[in-house]
Amino acid sequence: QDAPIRVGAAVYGLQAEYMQLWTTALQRHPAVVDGTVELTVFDGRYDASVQQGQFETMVTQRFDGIIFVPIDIEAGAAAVAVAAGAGIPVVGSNTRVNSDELASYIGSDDVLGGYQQAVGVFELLGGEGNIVILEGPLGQSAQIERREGNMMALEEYPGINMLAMQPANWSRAEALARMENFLTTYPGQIDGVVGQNDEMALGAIEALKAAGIDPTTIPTSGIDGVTDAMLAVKAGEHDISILQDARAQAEGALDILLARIIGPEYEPLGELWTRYPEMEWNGGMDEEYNVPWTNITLDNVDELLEEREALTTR
Amino acid sequence: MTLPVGRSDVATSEAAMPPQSGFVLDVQGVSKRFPGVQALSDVSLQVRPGSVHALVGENGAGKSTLMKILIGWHRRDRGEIALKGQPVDFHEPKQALNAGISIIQQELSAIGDMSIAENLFLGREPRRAGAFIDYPGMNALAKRAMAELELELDPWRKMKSLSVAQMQLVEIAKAISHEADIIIMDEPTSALGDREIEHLMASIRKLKARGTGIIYISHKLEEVFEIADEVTVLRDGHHIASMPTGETDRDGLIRLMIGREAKGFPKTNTPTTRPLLEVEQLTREGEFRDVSFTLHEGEILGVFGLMGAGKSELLNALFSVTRATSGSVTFRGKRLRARYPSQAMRNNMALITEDRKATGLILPMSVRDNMAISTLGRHTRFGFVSALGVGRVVSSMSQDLDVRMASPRQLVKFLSGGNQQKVVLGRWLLTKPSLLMLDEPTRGIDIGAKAEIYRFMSEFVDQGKGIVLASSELPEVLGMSDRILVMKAGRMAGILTREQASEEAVMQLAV
Amino acid sequence: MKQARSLRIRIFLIENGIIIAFILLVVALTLSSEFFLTGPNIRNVLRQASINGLLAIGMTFVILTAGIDLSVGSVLAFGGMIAAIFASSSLGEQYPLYVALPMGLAAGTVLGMVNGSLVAFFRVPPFVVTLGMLSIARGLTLISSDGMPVSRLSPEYIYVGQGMLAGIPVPVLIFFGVLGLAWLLLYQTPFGRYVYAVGGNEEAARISGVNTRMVKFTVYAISGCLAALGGIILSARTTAGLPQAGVAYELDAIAAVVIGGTSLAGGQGRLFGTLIGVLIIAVVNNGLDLLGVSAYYQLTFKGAIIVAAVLLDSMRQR
Amino acid sequence: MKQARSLRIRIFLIENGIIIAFILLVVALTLSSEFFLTGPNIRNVLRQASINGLLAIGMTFVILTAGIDLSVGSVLAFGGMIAAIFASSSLGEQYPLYVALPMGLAAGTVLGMVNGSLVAFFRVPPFVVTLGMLSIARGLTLISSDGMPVSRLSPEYIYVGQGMLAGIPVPVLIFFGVLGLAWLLLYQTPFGRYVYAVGGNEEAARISGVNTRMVKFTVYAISGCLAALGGIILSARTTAGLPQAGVAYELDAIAAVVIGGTSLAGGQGRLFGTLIGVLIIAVVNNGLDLLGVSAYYQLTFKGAIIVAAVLLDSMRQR
Ligand SMILES: Nc1ncnc2c1ncn2[C@@H]1O[C@H](COP(=O)(O)OP(=O)(O)OP(=O)(O)O)[C@@H](O)[C@H]1O
Ligand SMILES: Nc1ncnc2c1ncn2[C@@H]1O[C@H](COP(=O)(O)OP(=O)(O)OP(=O)(O)O)[C@@H](O)[C@H]1O
Ligand SMILES: [Mg+2]
Ligand SMILES: [Mg+2]
Repeated sequence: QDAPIRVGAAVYGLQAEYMQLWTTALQRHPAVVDGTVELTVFDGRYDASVQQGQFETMVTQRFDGIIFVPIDIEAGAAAVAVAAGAGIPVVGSNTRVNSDELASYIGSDDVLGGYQQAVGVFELLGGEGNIVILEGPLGQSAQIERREGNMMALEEYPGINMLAMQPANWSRAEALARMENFLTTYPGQIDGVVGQNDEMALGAIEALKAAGIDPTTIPTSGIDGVTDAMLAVKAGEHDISILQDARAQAEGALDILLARIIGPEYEPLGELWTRYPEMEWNGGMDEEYNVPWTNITLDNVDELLEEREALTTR
Repeated sequence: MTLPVGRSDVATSEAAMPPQSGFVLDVQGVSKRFPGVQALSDVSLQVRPGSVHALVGENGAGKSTLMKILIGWHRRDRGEIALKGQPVDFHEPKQALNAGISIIQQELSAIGDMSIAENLFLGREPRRAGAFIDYPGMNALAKRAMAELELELDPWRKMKSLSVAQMQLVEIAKAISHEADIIIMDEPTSALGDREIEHLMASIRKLKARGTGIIYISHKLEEVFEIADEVTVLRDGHHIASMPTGETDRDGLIRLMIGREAKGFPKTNTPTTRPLLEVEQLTREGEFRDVSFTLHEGEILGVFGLMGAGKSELLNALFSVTRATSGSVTFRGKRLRARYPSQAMRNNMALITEDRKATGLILPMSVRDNMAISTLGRHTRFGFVSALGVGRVVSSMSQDLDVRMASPRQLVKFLSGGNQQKVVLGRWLLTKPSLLMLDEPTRGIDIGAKAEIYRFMSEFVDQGKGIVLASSELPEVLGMSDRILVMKAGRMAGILTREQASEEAVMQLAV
Repeated sequence: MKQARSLRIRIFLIENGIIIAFILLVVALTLSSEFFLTGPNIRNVLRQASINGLLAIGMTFVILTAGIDLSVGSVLAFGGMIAAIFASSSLGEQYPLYVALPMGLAAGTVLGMVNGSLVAFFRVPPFVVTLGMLSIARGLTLISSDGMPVSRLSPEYIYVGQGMLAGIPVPVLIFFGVLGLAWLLLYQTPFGRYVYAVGGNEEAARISGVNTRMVKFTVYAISGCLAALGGIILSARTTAGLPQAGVAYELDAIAAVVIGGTSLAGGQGRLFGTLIGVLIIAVVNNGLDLLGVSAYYQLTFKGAIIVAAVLLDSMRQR
Repeated sequence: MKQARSLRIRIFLIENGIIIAFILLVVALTLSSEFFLTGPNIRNVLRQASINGLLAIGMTFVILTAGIDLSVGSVLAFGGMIAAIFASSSLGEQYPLYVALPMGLAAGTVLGMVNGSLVAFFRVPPFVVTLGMLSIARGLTLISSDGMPVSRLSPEYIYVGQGMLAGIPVPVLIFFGVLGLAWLLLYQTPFGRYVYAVGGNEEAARISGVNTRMVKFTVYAISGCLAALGGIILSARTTAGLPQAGVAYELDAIAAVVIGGTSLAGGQGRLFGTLIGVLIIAVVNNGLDLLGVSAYYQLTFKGAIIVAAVLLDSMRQR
């Protein structure tokens, strides 16, 4: 029996649901389960320089390959350079890195996601109305790109007026307080809410309820497709949650990485390649793989919830 | 409403169990070592109920250490302690309190942001409904406890608003109000004026009549002879002698304490007529008003007043610790416009403050750093401190002042009270001031060292420099001053020349 | 008599100069936003203040003893998570409120007691102990929830965060109830005096027979318990136990205490000041949103306003 | 003579008991991971320690005066951002290192001086001042960068963070250089004694002729300057000025100082202890990663190890 392939996964932070799902999916990848791959997950604690340090550690330990979910698109490049310099292949997942030394990247386009979520709300409003936007931590790549998408949509819909845009740092509690304040400042004027992630959209929904506003009457959108968001969609309170397929991004990343390590004979084991027929495997040699966004709606929510249940039960 | 006492009923049943030895406290062969110092070696002490046992000795002799062992603050290395015939071994002050030992500590230990009453009854607050403090009751009790010492203060006043003397009195009242079998008084009078001392003596007599045993530590031997029945002498941690006070006298005690004779007030100076410091109509709102005097080169000006007369406040304003609201100060013919102590220092003035712990020492620093802090600038080369230079001057100053310490690197907080005072004095002497202002400079200083300080003061003014000496010890002021400025309630009551000054004349102005 | 009262008010204002800063702030916001001084907004501000308020009350006890509790944010998350686990169906069934609440409070109190023991009995500096606990409690929260929000809480549980009683939000009622109890404890019982005494002069307190270690132990337990209570309210308000709840809350809690004039050196300060500190922070956060100040400038203004408020206070005191 | 030396070593160990905890930690990690005590890993640990090290040196000065500087993380971000702006082509051209570095350092120093003035001359409590600055400096960072990372830095700038000199990473050299200078300043100049004196007893220091306000002002300026230096290194290391750099770094910096035995009450502590504190934190982070401890347990262990290390220290001292 060969020695296992040692893979490190450096993720930006493990304290929120999305990366937790991503990590679980990775740990359940068949190659990990059957012992072909020995996986170590590094928690970047939301800090670019911590991630950089972890790359140095992985290089010291001579890992065979690295999956990288950077906190910052620019700062990630330095970390990739460290690994590339040691001849270790790095595959990006979920968040982009501005580096030409990256072996490949699999993820969903955040600009597109931001655009899609905004358009969803605008359409529900019939292209007319006032909205507020809740942002992620200012300066983080996901916030920058989703904002870019939000803005593209705003330009296309001249009838939509943005009343306020404030950060709530991906947090349900912060979004709740922000939204309460917005509702006071713009009494009866807010027609829709764009939350750059689901947690914040959920906070806004609680604020609507607390103010005595029926959340089913106010279109909201979020990104990620966390479990509570699916439940809210099912309850009709949350209108659009865009599923960022954590499982696909994680499994796909490992498949691509293994193709680089083992060679073109490697057959991908991830379920995504059948789920998204539009994504072509191409021997794992593409520079970029785009996992499509899936809008969670009343139609598919039950099915998706079941899958989620399967992923979260230990 | 009864005065709550901080001990269990079991411990108070002394009638049921009379002490066989006749001693309420019996200490045998106690030793204690600190890193680098043998503070106590084989010390014994017996106290009879209803008597005052004085404990005397030089600074650093081990008096306070012995007391801290009695109350369970320090653990002894060896020796036996029996309280009312029962061997005891406290490791928490609370146990000692419960067993009937209370203490007035040498260093003030007030809790500044709490009221007088709260300080007095800390740890034994009268309660109502079982859980809540009975404030009216507590305040009434506090008034009563203070009345024992003729102290009239609002019980809800914050402790930090009191003067040092008042705090000291509150602490005394607190120790007394515990109704303990043994009350330890570690230099209770060092911050008090004569009148307050009289009240204290009266209280002690009352306590004696009640059968309380008192351990009385003081460097003022007059007090020892006035109040004590027996006296024990410690030197360098050793037990030297114990005897009834009637069997010895002042000189005898001093010989036992320091092993030689002590001198009186060695006054040698003759003031010139060249003015050094001219103060005109100096006023600081709410503290003192219209103070004017001239200090000449070679002169010692005493400042006397009862507690709260404003002596300290005047000195603080002269040194720019606080700012006077009006009036002028001329130093060596130049109008002084200092706004900070550092500027006053640069003008060759020096101030030794009254409360060495609060405003004198930097407790977490070493003896060396404490002494050198004001003169570091003089020992630098290319901006770096010359450790050698500093070490040399500090060593020689410590020798001059006979500071007892393990080494100059010892933290100053571990020195005995009197030695700490010498460190502050040393710091200012190193600045080579031409005007030295002293606020209660011999507080807590032993007889030998006191004489040294007096001798030093005389030598200092002999060189044409000047001293302002604020003190509430009348003999000291009378003995050392060329003239005496008497203050009363923040105003000048008059200036007496050495010839005019007598105890009666001064007190007449002060009261 | 009348003079005495006006003097008393003056002394009160000098001792609590920060209240003037608070009043100025309220006046300025009232003039610049028509919404600020309205019933619903006041309700919002108080509701938003209540969680930080609970933390700050506990923190006041701790800081008065010259300690500090950096772990409140994480302990809040842990207490809220444990309660949420019991109030959700994670354990198979939704336990009733009288089980979920005590479990959450107990979880926080136990962590507080661990802090307290290390500080009081093992004499580890409070900063280190509670910084360690900040990390430990967060880890425990993540472990107990597997890093996922715990939702689907029972309606009675959610009522604790979202309900109203007589027109007043339940969290606000809880906050003021706890404030009242804390006031009694701090100012009317011997224990309260010991808290001040330990912070003011620990040696003197010990020599006076105060069980200083027990006092220190207890204040951390109180802080842990109140943090958990805050966590319960937060999870009920957001309808889920959130693994990353309460991150950096310790800073706001300590800030409220210090803005309120309590000294980090211990022994000095007032619960009333803490209340004002809590309100100032809440009002600034709310007001900047009401005025529609843009995100980058909000951060800058928020810092500047808080410093200015305390500056005003310290200028007055001279 | 020989006895004297062994006594000295014993006193040294008692005074710096934490070093024993550090050694135990290193031994344990060496035994459990073959990679730990290797050249490259030691280099990594030191490189990772250098930024927190710079913050902790400045923090040591501040804490010795009984102050605190919560703003270091944000000031780090601001200083790093300003330097990055000059070193990138944001302003039209890439300025050389001798412009970019001083600009960044000046930016941090100025913010430190603002802290210092408010603390020293206006007597606002340090906690409030620097908490305000934490918010203000973050706002300024976002404003100056428009909330976007600033990348494409000049190669010479990047060298400051990534370069090696004689086999030693440049950040490590900078850290030890600054440590040496700080040691000189603290132990060999009058200013250093004044820092201790101000923290030990400010009023006594003032009466002894120390310009206490200038001392306080200066320590915050030093802290701001070193935070900016840390920010420059961080931006060079990550090849971008990041708006979110340095969040919560103040906790690690203060932790290093306190773990090293410096008292938050001021006047007591040692730079050497801070070095050990910095190394302990870095080694724990690195070691848990090397051992592949999973994230949630890392948090728990990290907290526990740090408390245990200091506990060991305080047990020894009794
Ligand atoms: N905690 C301590 N650590 C180390 N040394 C100590 C400590 N406490 C006291 N000492 C030393 O023990 C000796 C005795 O000190 P102590 O305070 O008992 O003297 P004292 O007789 O009360 O003097 P004074 O009259 O000046 O108050 C001194 O040398 C002192 O430096
Ligand atoms: N911190 C303080 N706050 C308010 N009042 C004070 C304070 N300190 C002293 N006082 C008051 O100022 C007056 C003078 O104080 P103090 O007793 O120090 O004078 P003094 O003449 O130096 O007396 P002594 O030096 O003998 O104690 C008194 O009325 C005292 O109560
Ligand atoms: Mg003594
Ligand atoms: Mg006086």
